[in-house]
Parts: sequence; C-alpha cells; structure tokens
Amino acid sequence: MTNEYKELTLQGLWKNNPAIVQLLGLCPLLAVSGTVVNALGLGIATTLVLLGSNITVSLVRNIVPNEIRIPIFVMVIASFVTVIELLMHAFTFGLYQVLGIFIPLIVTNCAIIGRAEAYASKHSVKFAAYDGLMMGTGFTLILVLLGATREILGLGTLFSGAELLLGNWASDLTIVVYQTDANFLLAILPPGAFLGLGFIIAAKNIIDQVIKDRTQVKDKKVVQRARVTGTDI
Amino acid sequence: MTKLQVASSPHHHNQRDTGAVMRLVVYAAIPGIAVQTYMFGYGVLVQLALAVVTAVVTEVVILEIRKKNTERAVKDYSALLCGLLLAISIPPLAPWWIIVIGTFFSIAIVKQLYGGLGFNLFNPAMAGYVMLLISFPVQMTAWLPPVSLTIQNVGIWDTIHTIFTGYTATGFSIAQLQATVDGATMATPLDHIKTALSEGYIISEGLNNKIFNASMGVGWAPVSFAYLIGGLVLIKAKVINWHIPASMIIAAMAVSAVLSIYDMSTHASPWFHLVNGSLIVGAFFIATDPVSASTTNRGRIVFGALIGFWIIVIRTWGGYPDAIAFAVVLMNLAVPLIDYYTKPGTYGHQNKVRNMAKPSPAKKSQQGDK
Amino acid sequence: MKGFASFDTVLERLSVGRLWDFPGGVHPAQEKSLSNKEVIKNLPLPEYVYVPIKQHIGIDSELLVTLGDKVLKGQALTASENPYAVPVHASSSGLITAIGEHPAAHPSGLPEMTVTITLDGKDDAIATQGISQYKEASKHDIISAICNAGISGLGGAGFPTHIKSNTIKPVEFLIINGIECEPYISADDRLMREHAWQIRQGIDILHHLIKPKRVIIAIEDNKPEALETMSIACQQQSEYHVVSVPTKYPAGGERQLIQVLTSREVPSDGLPIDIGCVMYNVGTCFAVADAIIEGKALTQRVVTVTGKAIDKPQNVWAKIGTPVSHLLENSAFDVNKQAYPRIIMGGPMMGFTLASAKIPIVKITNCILAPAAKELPSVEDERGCIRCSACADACPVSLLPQQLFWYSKAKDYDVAQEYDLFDCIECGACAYVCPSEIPLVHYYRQAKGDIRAQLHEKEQAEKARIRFEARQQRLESEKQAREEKHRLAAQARTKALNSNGGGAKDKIAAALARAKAKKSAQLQPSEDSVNDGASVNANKEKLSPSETASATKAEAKND
Amino acid sequence: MTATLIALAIVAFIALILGAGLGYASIRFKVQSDPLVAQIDSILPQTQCGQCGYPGCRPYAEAIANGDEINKCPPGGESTIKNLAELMGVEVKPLDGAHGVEAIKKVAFIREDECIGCTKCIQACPVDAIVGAAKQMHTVIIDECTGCDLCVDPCPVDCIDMIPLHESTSNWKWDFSQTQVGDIPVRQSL
Repeated sequence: MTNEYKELTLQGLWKNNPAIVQLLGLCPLLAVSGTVVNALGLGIATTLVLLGSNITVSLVRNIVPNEIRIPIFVMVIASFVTVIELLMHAFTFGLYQVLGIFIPLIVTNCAIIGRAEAYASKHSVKFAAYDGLMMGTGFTLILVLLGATREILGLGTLFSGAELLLGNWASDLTIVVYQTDANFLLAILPPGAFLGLGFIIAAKNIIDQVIKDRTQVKDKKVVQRARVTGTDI
Repeated sequence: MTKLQVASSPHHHNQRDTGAVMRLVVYAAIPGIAVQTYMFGYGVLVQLALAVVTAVVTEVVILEIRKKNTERAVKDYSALLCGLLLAISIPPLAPWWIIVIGTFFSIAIVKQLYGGLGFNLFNPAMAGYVMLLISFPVQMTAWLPPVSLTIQNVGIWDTIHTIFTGYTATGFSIAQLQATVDGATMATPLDHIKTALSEGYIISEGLNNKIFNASMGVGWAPVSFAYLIGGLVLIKAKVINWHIPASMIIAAMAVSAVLSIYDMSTHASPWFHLVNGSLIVGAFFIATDPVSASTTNRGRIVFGALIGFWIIVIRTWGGYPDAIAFAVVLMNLAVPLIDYYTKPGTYGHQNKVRNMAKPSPAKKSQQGDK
Repeated sequence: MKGFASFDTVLERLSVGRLWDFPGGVHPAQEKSLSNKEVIKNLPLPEYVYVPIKQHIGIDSELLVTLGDKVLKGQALTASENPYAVPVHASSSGLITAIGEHPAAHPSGLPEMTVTITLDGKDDAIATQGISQYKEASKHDIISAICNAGISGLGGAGFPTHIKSNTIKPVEFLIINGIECEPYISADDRLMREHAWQIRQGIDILHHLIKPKRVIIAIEDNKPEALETMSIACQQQSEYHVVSVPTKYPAGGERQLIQVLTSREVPSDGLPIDIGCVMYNVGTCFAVADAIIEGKALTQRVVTVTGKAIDKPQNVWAKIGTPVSHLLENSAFDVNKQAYPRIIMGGPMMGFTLASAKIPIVKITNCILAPAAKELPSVEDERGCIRCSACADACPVSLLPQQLFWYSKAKDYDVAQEYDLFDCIECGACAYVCPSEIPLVHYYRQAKGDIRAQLHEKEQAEKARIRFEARQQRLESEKQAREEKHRLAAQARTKALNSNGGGAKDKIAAALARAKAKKSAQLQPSEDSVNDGASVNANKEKLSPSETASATKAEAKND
Repeated sequence: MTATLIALAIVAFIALILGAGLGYASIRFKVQSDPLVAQIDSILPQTQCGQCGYPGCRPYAEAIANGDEINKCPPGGESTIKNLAELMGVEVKPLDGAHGVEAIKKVAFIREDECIGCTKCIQACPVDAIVGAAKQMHTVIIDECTGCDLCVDPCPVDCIDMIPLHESTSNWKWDFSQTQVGDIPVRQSL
C-alpha cells in the first residue's frame, strides 16, 4: 500500500472521520442509528453513493466549469441516490421501509458533497474512489457503533431485525444481551443519539490525546533570523 | 511567617456565600417536604435520602476525576439541592433505580459534563426529570393516592421494601396500592382531568371525584401551599428575586384564564392550574435556579412568563399531564437570547453629551418619546 | 424623560425632601461610630514627611527646590506651566534631605518621585496673604489662588479644583458632597461637625466663582449631627439646600449622587457640567476657604485612623506626606490584633492595601484602616460563578458584572467593551455581594489595564510601521540617487573616452590590465597559505554590513 | 420511456438556465477582497525584528498571505497568533520556539560613556530610533524603540543593553504578584 492510500485510509477512518471529526451528515446519523441493522443499512447505502459520486466527479472534474460545479455534483449525487434507492426497494424492501425518508435524504448528506468538493474534484479517479470508500467506511463504522450502543442500552439486544437487510435466514443473528421490562427509552429517542455521539467524540479525543502524549517528539529546528536592516548606505 | 495581605478592593464582603444561599433554599423547602411526607407517606423521605446520597457521591467522584477541589464543591450544597428537587418531583414509591439513575444523570451529565456548577445550560434536576419521564414513563407516573384516600396503610418498612423490590413487605404491588377506598385506581389530579377529558367528559364532571375537594386535589393543594410559604421566605431573604415566580404564575394564570373563558368545559380554571400540580414549587424552587435562569431582571420576567405560558400549553395540548420540567428545560435554551435582548441600559448611555445652554426642542421631544 | 429632570422639577422635589434613587447599591455595616465620637486631633510632628511630586491626576511638574534646601510650611515645592498641574507644598518646615523614589500611595506600592523633608519641629509657616474681599477680586485671581494653594479634589479622584471651578458653562446645581458612603470613614463627618462655618465660607467662594442657580449640600442620613450643624451654618442663604440622603453605598459617588439629587445621568462620555452640575467634596470647600481667606496652601487634611486593630480610633489632622506608620503609632495600633499584616488606605470598599508603612498621606487619603483578625475577613479562593446575578442587582450603574467577568477573564476585550466595561466605577458593590467571592473588580481592573496597554501598543506599532516604511523609502531613494550618480559618471567617462579617441582608450585599457595582473599576482599566494574560513573573513571585511549578513547566512547554510 | 425523456429534457433545460444564471452571477458579483497583506500587517507588532525569518513585518505579512505559518512572531506572542488565526481562519498554534520566546517588552539602552560613535547601530535600527553622528555619542529614543535588539549585535564595543521597560504607577496592571512585601508591622507572636 503506497503512502497516499495509507494516508487516505487514516483520514477516512480516523483523523478526518466524517461523522466524528467533520461532523457531517448528522441528520441521518442521529436519526437512524437506533439499531445496528438500520445503521449498517444506511451506512452501506451512503458508502455506495459516496464511492460512485467520487468516481464520477473525479472523471468529469476537468470539464466542469468552476462556477456551476456544485449543481453538477448535486445532480451526480442525486442520480446515484436514486439508483441506490431503487436497488434497496428491489432487494431489501423491509429495510427500505424502515429507513424511509432517510434514503432520499442521502442526497443532502454533506459528507458526500463535501468529499466531492474537497477531494474528488481535485484528484485522479483511483484516489477519489479510494477516498470515497474510506470516508464511507468511516461513516458506516461510527453509525454502527452508535447503533450498537443505543440498541444495547435501549432494547438490550444486538442485530435485531437483521433479516431486513440480509434476508430471512438472518433473523437468528439477533443477540439478546439482557432482558428488561423497563426499556431505557432515552437511548432509542433522538437525545440518546446526541449523547452517544458526544461520548464517541469525547472518547476519540481522549485516544488522540494519549497518542499525542506518547509520541511527543521534539524536532529542533534552527531558524536564521533575517537582518531587517541593510547598512549599505 | 505571616504574609503581607495585598488584595484588590473591596476588602469588605457580604458573609453569604454560595453554600449559605443553597442551604437557605434547602431550609425553605422543608415545610413543603414535611407536608408532602404527611400527605404521601414516607416514600418522599426515602427518595430524598437516596437522591442526596447519589448526588453527593456522583459529584465527589466526578470532581475527583476532573481533579477539582472536592471538599469545597460539596460544601456549596448545590448537588444536595439538585438531588432534593429531583426527589420531590418523582412518585414516592418509584423504584430505587429511578431516582439513582435520574440523579446520576442530573449531576454527571447535565451538570458536570458542562463544566460543573455555574456552567450547566439546563436546570440539572429538571433535565434529569425529563430524562426519567421520557425513558421510564410507567414508573414515573405511578403516583400513589394521598395517604387519606388509600386502603393500604403503607408504613415506613413497607415503603422501603416497595422502593427496593417493587412490593410491600406484605406483598402488595404498586398497582394494588394505587387503588383508593372506593376501589378506583388513582392518578394525579392533572392526570385524572386529562384522562377524563380524553374520555369525553367535561371539566366539571372530571372534578366530581374523590380526589378533589373544591377543585383542589386532596393532598396536592396543601403541598403547594407549603412550598409557597417556603418560596415567600426565600424572596424575603433575598435569595431569589420576585421576578421569575411572579411572572411565571401570572402568565400561567392569564393563559389558563383566557382558555377557560374561551371554553369552560374543556379548559380548567386558573385556580385549578395553580393549586394542582407543581406550578408553585416550580415557580419558587425550580425556575429560579440561578445558573440556568436569565440573569437580568427584565430577562427574568420574560423567562418566567414564557415558562408559565408553556406550562399551560403543554398541560392542555401536550402528551404529559404536568409540564414544569419541559417548560423549564425549553426556556433554559432560550436564556442566552433573552439575556442578550434584555441588557439593562448602562448609566449615562441614554444621553450622550448634550448642550445644556440651549436644550433644543428636538432633543427634548426625543426624551419625551423615551 | 429617563435620566433628565428639568430644573424646576428638581427644585420642587428638593423643597419637599423627595429624592430619586440610583439602581443597585449595598448596605455594608457602617462601623462609623468607632471613630466619629471624638474631635479631630492634632498629632505631634513626624520626623520626616514624604511629599510625592505628583498628587493629582494632572501632569508632572518641575521641582523648585534642591537637596539641602530649607523649606517652610506652605512653601511650594513644584511649579508647572501646564494648566492642569497643581503644585505641592512643604507641609512643615525643615530640610530637604532626599529627592528620589519612595513607595507611592498607590495600590501597586511602586516608587514615585518624592521629596523627603526632615522636619525641624518648628513648623514655621511661610508668610501668606489671603484675599479676604474675594467678592471684589477678579475671577482669575481667585482661580489662580486656588491653583497655587495646591487644591485638588479631596474626595477621592483628585481632579484639580481650579479647573473644575473655571467653568464657562452655565451651572444649575453646585453640589457639595458630604455623603462619605464608605463604611468606617468619618473624616468628612467630623469636619462638618467642627468646621461647618469654614465649609460654608468655602461654598460661598465657589458659589461666587461658579454662580449656580442653586447649591445642594448632600449629607447621608447616618450623620444627623453634621446635617444639623451644616443646616445651621447655611440657614441664611436661601438658595442653599442642605439635603439628607438615604444611606446606601455608593451614594457618595459623583454620578450616583447627581442621580439621587436630580435624577440626571452624566453622559458616559461627558462630565457633570454637561448636565449642569458641579460637585465638590466638603473637604475641598474647607481647603478653598483656607486658600482664599487665609492664603494658606493645602498642607494638611483630616484622616480617619480606624479599624478594630486600632485601640484609639480617631480623626486626625495629618500633614501631607506624613508616613502611615506615624499615624498608626499615634493611634495605638495593636499589631497583635491582626491575623496577618494588612493596612488599608481608604475605605474597605474602594481603598487599597499598603505594601509599606512608609507610604505617605496624600491629598486624597481620607482613611487608614487596620482591620482586626475577624474584621473584614479576606477572601480565600474564588469559587465558580453560579450566575445568581446578585452583582447585577447591586451594580449602581446597571452593568452586567457577571458578563463583564466572563469576558474579562476570557480576555475577550471587544465584547467586554460592548458591555460597557469602561463605565464601571469600581465601587466594589458587585464583589461585595458575590456569594462565590469572586474578586470581580480585580478582573475589571486587569481588563481595563490590558485594553489600555493594547491601545498603546497599537499606537506604538503604527508609529513603528510608519517609521520603518519611511526609512525603507529613504534608503531606496538614496540607493537610486547613488546609482543615478554612478551612471552619470560612467556616461561622462565613456563620453570623454570616445571624444579623446582610440589612443586614450587603449592607454586606459592597458593600465587596467596591468593593475589587474598585479592584483591577481598578489592575491594568489595569500589564498594558498590560509584556510578557506579566513579567506571568507577577509572578504567579509571588504563587504558592506548587509552583504556580511548574507554572507553569514550563506555560511550558516553551509554548516 | 417518453415520460423519462421529457423529464430528462426538462431537467437539462432547467440545468442550462440555472447554470447560465450562476455563471453570470459569478462574474457580475465578484467580490474584491480586502488587501489581506495590509490586514495581516496591521496585526503584527511592527517591531521589525526579523525573528520570523523575514526582513520586517510586512514581508512576513506577505508570507502569511501566501500560506506561511502564523506562529513565527515572538514579540507579538499569543495574542498576535490568536488574532492572525482569527483573520486567516486557521487554528491557533503555540508559538514556534525556534524563532524565539515571548518575552516582556524591552528597549535598547546605550551606555553612553562606552559608545565610540561608530554609527553601526544607527544603520541597524529599522525604525530610526537611535540618534547620533559619526564620532559622536549615540542615544536611543525610548519612545520610538521597538525592542527588536537588532542594534545589539552590530555594536563593536557591546555598549547596548536591552532593558525591560520601567513599570510605574501609571502603567501598572493590577498584578499583585509583583508587589514588593514592605515593612507593614508584623505580629510578633507567631
């Protein structure tokens, strides 16, 4: 793996993660991360759109006039979202119904247009594609993490409703972590998403701080002071 | 070696520190708590003890983690007060973990995560209450009837047993305890009216119930009045200003008056709204929490009035019977905005330098306009 | 009509004794009875007096005396051409034994230029000539007599009195401030009780100078005796109103008192004169009477020495320049009653702690306060602000002290100024009521200091930029001029060469070639014999400094 | 199928119109940005000390405008970095220690009895704050001195000191940590 790919991986998954660093695409992130399966479904959909749009934007980057690039990116993204929506409608109808409005809303996911504008429109196709993949994966990971947390806290289960995404065989995947009659509704409700996201971001910052403290290297450099004044009078 | 004391003026200080202020609020709540205990049983005291212990322990642990001065923070009694306010708001026989989770949430998340005393955006007790109410609606609405109406005599041992196991020592569940003398299941007055209205009854029919005594909820109205006394003491002692309680109560009464004039049969009277539920305790003890309330006097009036407005709106059209917590938390959000637009005019800024020799008529009329 | 009542309205309300109020304010325990029971005492002369050259908010003056001079009481030590300057005087007779730095009567305790006089104990005064018939004298003479007597406001700010009195704007109310709202202090109280008549004379003089429509003598209602004596002293003058003002701190603040008496607000960017008011402290009136009628300079003032660590709290006549230690010794200061050394100059609300007991009494010193162990307990550590807004309720100028505190602490000075930081009068009411014991005023002072320093830096930077650019331009134009000169010279030479014909040209070329050959022959061996570094150095000496710099740079790069 | 085609055509048409509008707007409403360099220059402290590695504050301002780091100015210190970060929309960074440390403001002072009148410091001063002439004693105009210390090195006899600005009662900033503990009577029995 070359340096660029390594850097892109790091950027997408950690350093510049769209969900917890750039805080983009919060609307679907907060809304559909109630369970792991919902989160995974939306995450995959977003990743696919991101991949497609990054490739396309990168392909056309040299022929798009600067002034109207944003409308064009939006059209590209909208087309891919429509494709994904139709695919989900066809193959994972249950999930399609659960996610509802949030699939079309991927069009307005700032993470996607953000990558198109910030990266894909300036780099070659292979890098843009890889960037899209990594950013999408980073986004999906956070979604799944948040979904898992909320699902465990709120329902006491994991992977409930897996059949919606993977077909009927997957209904056995559901894990019951604990049984309760007093569900912690707050975790399932939107405030739970905000709180959960806050804690994930806090955890990330703590880890970063620890890493930084460990790898504190002192690079000494010497700077030559400029003589402001000439004396060649 | 005694050190030379150099300091900025003033060298004189009022002797009432934060701890004293908070203590006064706690003392002022005592009559209310006493009446509440008398009316609703020992559960109130048990919840109070649980809440206070949880609050102080949480505060200490988090302050230790944050490497802050623990001792002084505990001595300011703010955690204790927060636990107290939460404890008096929840049903006396709610399971123990309700109050523990609620208090922990109030202190750890709502107060300390925002930076501790003075930095919290929301009223910790009310944010904790909201969290509990939306997370555990069943447990949070399981109010017992006032002691005078119950068939079961719940003693102190029964109370503790119920709070920790869900059943009295003799094996009754909360649902059984909720039954009144005439066998009807009991709810709070506000709940009762809400249910009655949803079942198509009109207000006067709803009031025609054992739990009401001249439209005052048995047990509820005395508690309100006891808190009112404490609140007036607080105003007298200048711990709180009159602005928030006054504007809040007046606004709530005004809104409900308008509504009940509009339609007597489906909207309860202002008097009903005042004495049933937590309007008074909210106005004097909860909305006046200095940290999360507005900080200017004009702002306090706006803040209180809007809380009063929301209380009636939520009680009338909302999904929950009582609304203090929602209204307070909602208005906490608006505080920075209110503060910004209610800055008092600084001395000397109304009139910039004028010419005294000939006060021009234009300027005079301008003043008149002001 | 907020903030401005007409003359008639004010008069109407004065006549029935109805006043206005200012917002906020606090009621600290008064403690005035410690010191206000006994008459003002005269102290034995101190050994030295330390007279700071600058005692007012004006400009530094020029010294009139030198080391070793003998001076008499009332002799001017400084003089200045600047109209804002006020002279200082020797406060007793003696020898000038030092002129140098001495701890100043300032919160910082930093030294200031001070004249030290070793007293001879005779207290001989310089001959004086008063203007007893001041009504016949010209306004200019009276004003300059006030100035020469060294009078600057004795109330606290120390604004030169002659400037204030020399107003050309019409004045409706001449207000005499006998409020003394700080706890503990009773200097003005005693002065009014014992010297009401002379204060009246001072008021008469000021009345003659300023010609106000009315005179209001305002005294707080916790000083009934002073109220009575002043009323008796002023009963003959119909346009003098002696007014009892409700006790509330800081009612004695100039702007607050004007608001209480007239409901008018001094514009934040203006002076009381802009709303037709002028205010003097009673002590200033007393000094003015001394200066005009007796011709005496301001050499002493009443100082309250009080506090529970003082066994004999009292009011004394203190010579300007008397070290604080002398006052403490003569008032039976018991150091063992204090938990830690702490002497406050001024009142407990706005005074400052002293770093040294050698600090002298100055014209604005009204109190020396030595609190005992449990009196005025000092604040340990501040706690977090609980946003209770007790400070806003106490603020007499309707600021939001809490917001100011946030922004001052965060060094967000632009916003702090938006919240009118500079309208704060530093009265300390906010910090007094703060339950978290935050030293609010201290934060404001630091913020104000920083803002002033920033402004100063900005000005300096702008000046430096202009000078730098001017210099660059000058260097550039000099360089161009030089190049132009060289070019012209070269042109002239070429021209000369061409006109002289090929022979001359060849000759010069030959000469040049010879010189070049010689030079290279000389250089060759030296370069062989020394190392590279030395040759660089050798070259360097031929270079101009700027080239040296670049050469050094090149070397550094090579390193 | 025709329905799709019609939709496509409509969308294409709308896109064309809107695109044209956008293109026009981008030319018509082009914003002339403020001269950034001047703004940056006004934030810099104008000591002209060269510690940033550029000959003067303006060259550094130009460098920042072209993307150089904002943390190279020791005389300006934290507050300058903060202001620059705000202006440039970048994150605040700690001062780059390689360029020097933020120190209290000093001014140059020439020990006049040692001065030989070589004028080297005069040539070195970026703001013409030193007066004097060849073979004459030089002196620093304290009010004009920026404290850049560029005059110290060129001096052949090392007679220039950088001394901190005198703190007096008029520029004191309520910092009690600097207050000298004086001779206030102290209780003996402790």
